[in-house]
Amino acid sequence: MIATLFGNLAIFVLSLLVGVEVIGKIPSTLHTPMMSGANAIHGVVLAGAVITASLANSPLGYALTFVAGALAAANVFGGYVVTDRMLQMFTRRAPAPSAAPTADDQKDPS
Amino acid sequence: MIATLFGNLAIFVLSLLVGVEVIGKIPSTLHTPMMSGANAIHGVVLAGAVITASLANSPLGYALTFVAGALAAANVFGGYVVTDRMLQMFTRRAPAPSAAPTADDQKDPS
Amino acid sequence: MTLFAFVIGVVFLAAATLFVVGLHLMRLPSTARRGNLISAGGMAIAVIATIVFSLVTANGSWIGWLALVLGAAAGAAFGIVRARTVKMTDIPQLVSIFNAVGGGAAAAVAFADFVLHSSGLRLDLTSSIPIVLDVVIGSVTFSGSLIAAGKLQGVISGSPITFPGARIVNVLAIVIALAAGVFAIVVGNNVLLLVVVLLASLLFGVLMVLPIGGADAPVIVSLLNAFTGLAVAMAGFAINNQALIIAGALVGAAGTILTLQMAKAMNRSVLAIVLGGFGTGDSSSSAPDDAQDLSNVRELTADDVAVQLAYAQHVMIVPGYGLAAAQAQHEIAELAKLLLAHGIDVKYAIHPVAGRMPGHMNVLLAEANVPYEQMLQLDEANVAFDNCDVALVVGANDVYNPDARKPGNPVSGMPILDVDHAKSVVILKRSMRPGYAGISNPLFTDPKTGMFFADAKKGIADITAAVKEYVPS
Amino acid sequence: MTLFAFVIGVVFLAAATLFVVGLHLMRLPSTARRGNLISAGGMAIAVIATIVFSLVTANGSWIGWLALVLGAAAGAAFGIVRARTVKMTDIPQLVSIFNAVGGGAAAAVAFADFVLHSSGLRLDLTSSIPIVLDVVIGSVTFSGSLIAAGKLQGVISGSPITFPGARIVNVLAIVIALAAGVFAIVVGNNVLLLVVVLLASLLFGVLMVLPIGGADAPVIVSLLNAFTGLAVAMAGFAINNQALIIAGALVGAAGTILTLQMAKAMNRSVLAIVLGGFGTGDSSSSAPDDAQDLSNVRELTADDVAVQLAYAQHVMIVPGYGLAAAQAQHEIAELAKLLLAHGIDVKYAIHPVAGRMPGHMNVLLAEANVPYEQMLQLDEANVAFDNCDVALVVGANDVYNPDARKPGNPVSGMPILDVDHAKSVVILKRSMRPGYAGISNPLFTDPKTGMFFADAKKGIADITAAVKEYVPS
Ligand SMILES: NC(=O)c1ccc[n+]([C@@H]2O[C@H](COP(=O)([O-])OP(=O)(O)OC[C@H]3O[C@@H](n4cnc5c(N)ncnc54)[C@H](OP(=O)(O)O)[C@@H]3O)[C@@H](O)[C@H]2O)c1
Ligand SMILES: NC(=O)c1ccc[n+]([C@@H]2O[C@H](COP(=O)([O-])OP(=O)(O)OC[C@H]3O[C@@H](n4cnc5c(N)ncnc54)[C@H](OP(=O)(O)O)[C@@H]3O)[C@@H](O)[C@H]2O)c1
Repeated sequence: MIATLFGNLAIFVLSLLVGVEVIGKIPSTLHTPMMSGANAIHGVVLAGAVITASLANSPLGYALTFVAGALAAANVFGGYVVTDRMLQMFTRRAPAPSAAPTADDQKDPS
Repeated sequence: MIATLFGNLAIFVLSLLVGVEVIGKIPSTLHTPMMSGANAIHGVVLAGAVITASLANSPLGYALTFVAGALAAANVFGGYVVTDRMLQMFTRRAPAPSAAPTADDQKDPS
Repeated sequence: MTLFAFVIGVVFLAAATLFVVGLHLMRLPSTARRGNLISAGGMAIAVIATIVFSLVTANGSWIGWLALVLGAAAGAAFGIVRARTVKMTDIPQLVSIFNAVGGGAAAAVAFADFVLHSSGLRLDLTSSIPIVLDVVIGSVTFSGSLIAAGKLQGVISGSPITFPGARIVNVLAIVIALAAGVFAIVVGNNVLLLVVVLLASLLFGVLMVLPIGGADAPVIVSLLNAFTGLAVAMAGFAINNQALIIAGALVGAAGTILTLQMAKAMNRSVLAIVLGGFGTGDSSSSAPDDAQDLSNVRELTADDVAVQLAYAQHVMIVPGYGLAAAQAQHEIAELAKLLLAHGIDVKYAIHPVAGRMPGHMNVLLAEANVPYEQMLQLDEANVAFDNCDVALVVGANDVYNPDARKPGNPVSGMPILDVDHAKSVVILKRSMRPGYAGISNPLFTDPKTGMFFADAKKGIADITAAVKEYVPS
Repeated sequence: MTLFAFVIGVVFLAAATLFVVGLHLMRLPSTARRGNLISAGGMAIAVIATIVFSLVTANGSWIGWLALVLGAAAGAAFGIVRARTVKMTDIPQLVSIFNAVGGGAAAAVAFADFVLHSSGLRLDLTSSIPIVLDVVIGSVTFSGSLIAAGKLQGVISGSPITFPGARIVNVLAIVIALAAGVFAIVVGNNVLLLVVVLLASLLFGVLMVLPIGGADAPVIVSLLNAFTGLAVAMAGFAINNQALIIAGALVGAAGTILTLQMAKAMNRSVLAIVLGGFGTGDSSSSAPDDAQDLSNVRELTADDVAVQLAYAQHVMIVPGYGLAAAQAQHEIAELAKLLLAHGIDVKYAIHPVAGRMPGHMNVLLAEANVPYEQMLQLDEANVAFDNCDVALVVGANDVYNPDARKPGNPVSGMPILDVDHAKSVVILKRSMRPGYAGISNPLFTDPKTGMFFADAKKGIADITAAVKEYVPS
């Protein structure tokens, strides 16, 4: 019991340290997608909902499983999709159907 | 046994991740002291020598304890002292006993 | 621990590594998208490993699995549809909603674990403490994020909402939540106590966010994001799942750092925001249309602006909160394209806190297909203003207020765009009303400035139409 | 796990946090020293916690403790004295020696743990595998680092040492080490097998580093530094001590990243270095004093140089490997001070790989009390050269070779100092011999260049003496 707790605690503390260090100096340009991307990661609580499902044995348990599953799935799927949508806009190079003269856009690729 | 191994493995992997992330883009100015500073940290093997000492029960064990203690202590004490000596040079502001006209040094503090 | 559990644990470590690599890559625009995909890969691995583990080790009933599949399908559908269809101007509130559901899910997982053990012996402290912490944090973040989303959406008033005794109710709610929590831990198997914790925490979340001004909501959303991470980590402790602990702690710490960086870019203190301090009023409501002196102002028509633009060489567009509010990003991009097509050099000067949240203006313009290279950040833009013929400011006020260079006013010390270095300035907004900081901008009455009073969307469309007259294509 | 062990574990986590904070702070010159002290604090905590734990849980004999105290006292005395007295030019080899002893200690700890269990049952795989890995890595890093230190010190020839069949012996050594290691793991309690592992690994370490050129030694030292971290982490697995695992892994990973950054700053590939590839020859030995054409060269005396300096406004000093080799950092600092005292602006242009290892030149000049602000890094320096009257190059060759801008030679593409942008150039070295890259520098024969042939230490002293004539104080 206590050995497991220590292992989990060590994992927790070290993950906190990783979290602090992995965020470098982010340009404010990326603050919004970065926040959304971090948001998606805590959707991992979906794995928690899986455990809940495998243990549930009462109506209340089933109800909570449903709720946890729905909320967590919304977090994880919505989070990754919307982040990707935002970031894709940052990288794409005017592929839009607009009738704009792209030649002019290209002339300043600095 | 295996729970302990998992805990240790998780600690190992996460510490590797912290190690990778904690090194930002170091200016080459600091490469030498940084290397020396990292060097000092692995002197923590001194704690290993302590364990060795507490368990040793044979002449060979005592000899290894002595060797481990000597080598580890040289690493940890020497490493921190020499790193500090280097870094102190980077921060000090010409406090040396030299007869140099410090007024001229100060005039360009950009 | 079985060998099987060990293997699953190693898979979790692999997933964790992917999360870290993903976050690392998200630091740069060029690698950010790949980073997000790698992070999603880690997520898939973690969830699948947990499913395999649960199928092998627990013999749960099929009803549980059915409930999960139905719930997950519904949630996934909702999430994907909203993510795909959301307007880019509404991103902040959607992120807040996804954050709310994450916190809610974490609370539900912990609650279910508690219920499971409620009939038997009292729970071990190593389970009950994280469960209670998870329910508290998860519930606060659930209700708080929903309120923040409502404020950002405009469903709930953006101005601080307070009522007499609000502070007392607030303190009471958190005290009740904590007291019931301690009891729940001591007793160890009383579900009713946990329900009290849940309700009091939900109430606290609502009361915590209500008094915060709409403009500060982005920082609160980011902070609650970090909280959700911690709630998920607590859920991981409760059910002994390392994937949850690692990912939760990662987001908790990374989110905290991001919140601090964001607050710094906005020149705000996180503590002051949470305590509902200075300047929480939203611009539009706080300064009514009082008798503004228009005598010193040079008013322009769409036609006047079009002439200036058509004969300029270097144009700089300065988008502000008003552009986002009017959702005029497509109109401005079209105007820029028109000018570019006629050989006029057009760039955007983007202040870090222009828009509804930090970095949001870049997302909006990116949506309107503005190439990343045309968006100049503060420092680059300020170099370019010296060489700029016309600066076209749209719905902005504070981010270029020259008074920021003087001490003693609400924007003092805030880095600003040097719009006043441009040869001539056109400011498009609806009135002389001040912006978020509530102070007027001396540039409005500067001789080289012309004011064009209009709604951003309508005004830009008019300018575009007029420009077309001068530069027939 | 007892509650006591749990508490000790938590203390280890605190120590780990201090290590991380320390390393983090070491990224910037202004906070680096504090970072090192914080890291030392973490070290003290980790070691003291381990002592307390051992005293409480293990009833070891007093002989063991005595051996430890004697050993530690001797080691600490050696380390402190060497650290305090080492000349700054000799830092690289001292770091290498401290690295060697760290690796040796890790191997000794693992070895002792193996011996302890040798009389009884065979060791569990979770202990025997890390023990063998530790002995292999620790021994390689021990002998390898000592050889590297010898090369840096000049005790062992800096040029690559090879002999017929060296590669075969090398492969043989590592095969024997690994084979004996696998046997040792399988058998689980045979000390003799571990001795074979130890000896073969020591031999491999020697043979691995011998063929590496002296100039590449810094990268190898950094790489072996990372290896030692891994060896220490393995020792942690063997004796189940989390402080060792965390700190070891931290240094292993951080050291690897640092090695890659260092190699990149030197324009080298780590793999090429380890495999003993191109350009391992040390400058001084590889290019004998062959018939150099001196006809195009304008030779200067100390007096000529002094006149130029005394009547200049902006002087830039470009120190290179030769300055470090001659240990002339104090002389150059004195000359600079003399000039500064007479109102002449003097700066140092420091190339990332000037000196004996990256960043070493900065340490050397810092030792000679040169203020940090006077040391310009590559980019700053290149701006300043445009405005520079006299560039005084001391013992450098490659770091400003204009041929680097052309393709097809060993320095192609290396970023260089734009010494050729200065109004006039003085180069102080002993001869026309090329430097590390083995190619001549066209600037030697440029009309605006004057060569002053002398040993750096002596030559600078002569210049200083001559300058004093012109600017009497
Ligand atoms: N971005 C963030 O993350 C963030 C968060 C919190 C606080 N803030 C603060 O918000 C401010 C942002 O500065 P800013 O210059 O972008 O905005 P601002 O100073 O708040 O000014 C926005 C202006 O837009 C105009 N506007 C509103 N709706 C419009 C419409 N439909 N059409 C045309 N104009 C419209 C308003 O003037 P009219 O009413 O006259 O039209 C208003 O003065 C800063 O003080 C910043 O510190 C930013
Ligand atoms: N710093 C590092 O980490 C590192 C590591 C590996 C390789 N490298 C390589 O080393 C080179 C460094 O460039 P560099 O320009 O600093 O040095 P360099 O090109 O190697 O030239 C050094 C010069 O110093 C002169 N010298 C030697 N001893 C001297 C003394 N006592 N007095 C006066 N002059 C003396 C030598 O010329 P004389 O014999 O004519 O006096 C030699 O040409 C680069 O190619 C770099 O890639 C650097």
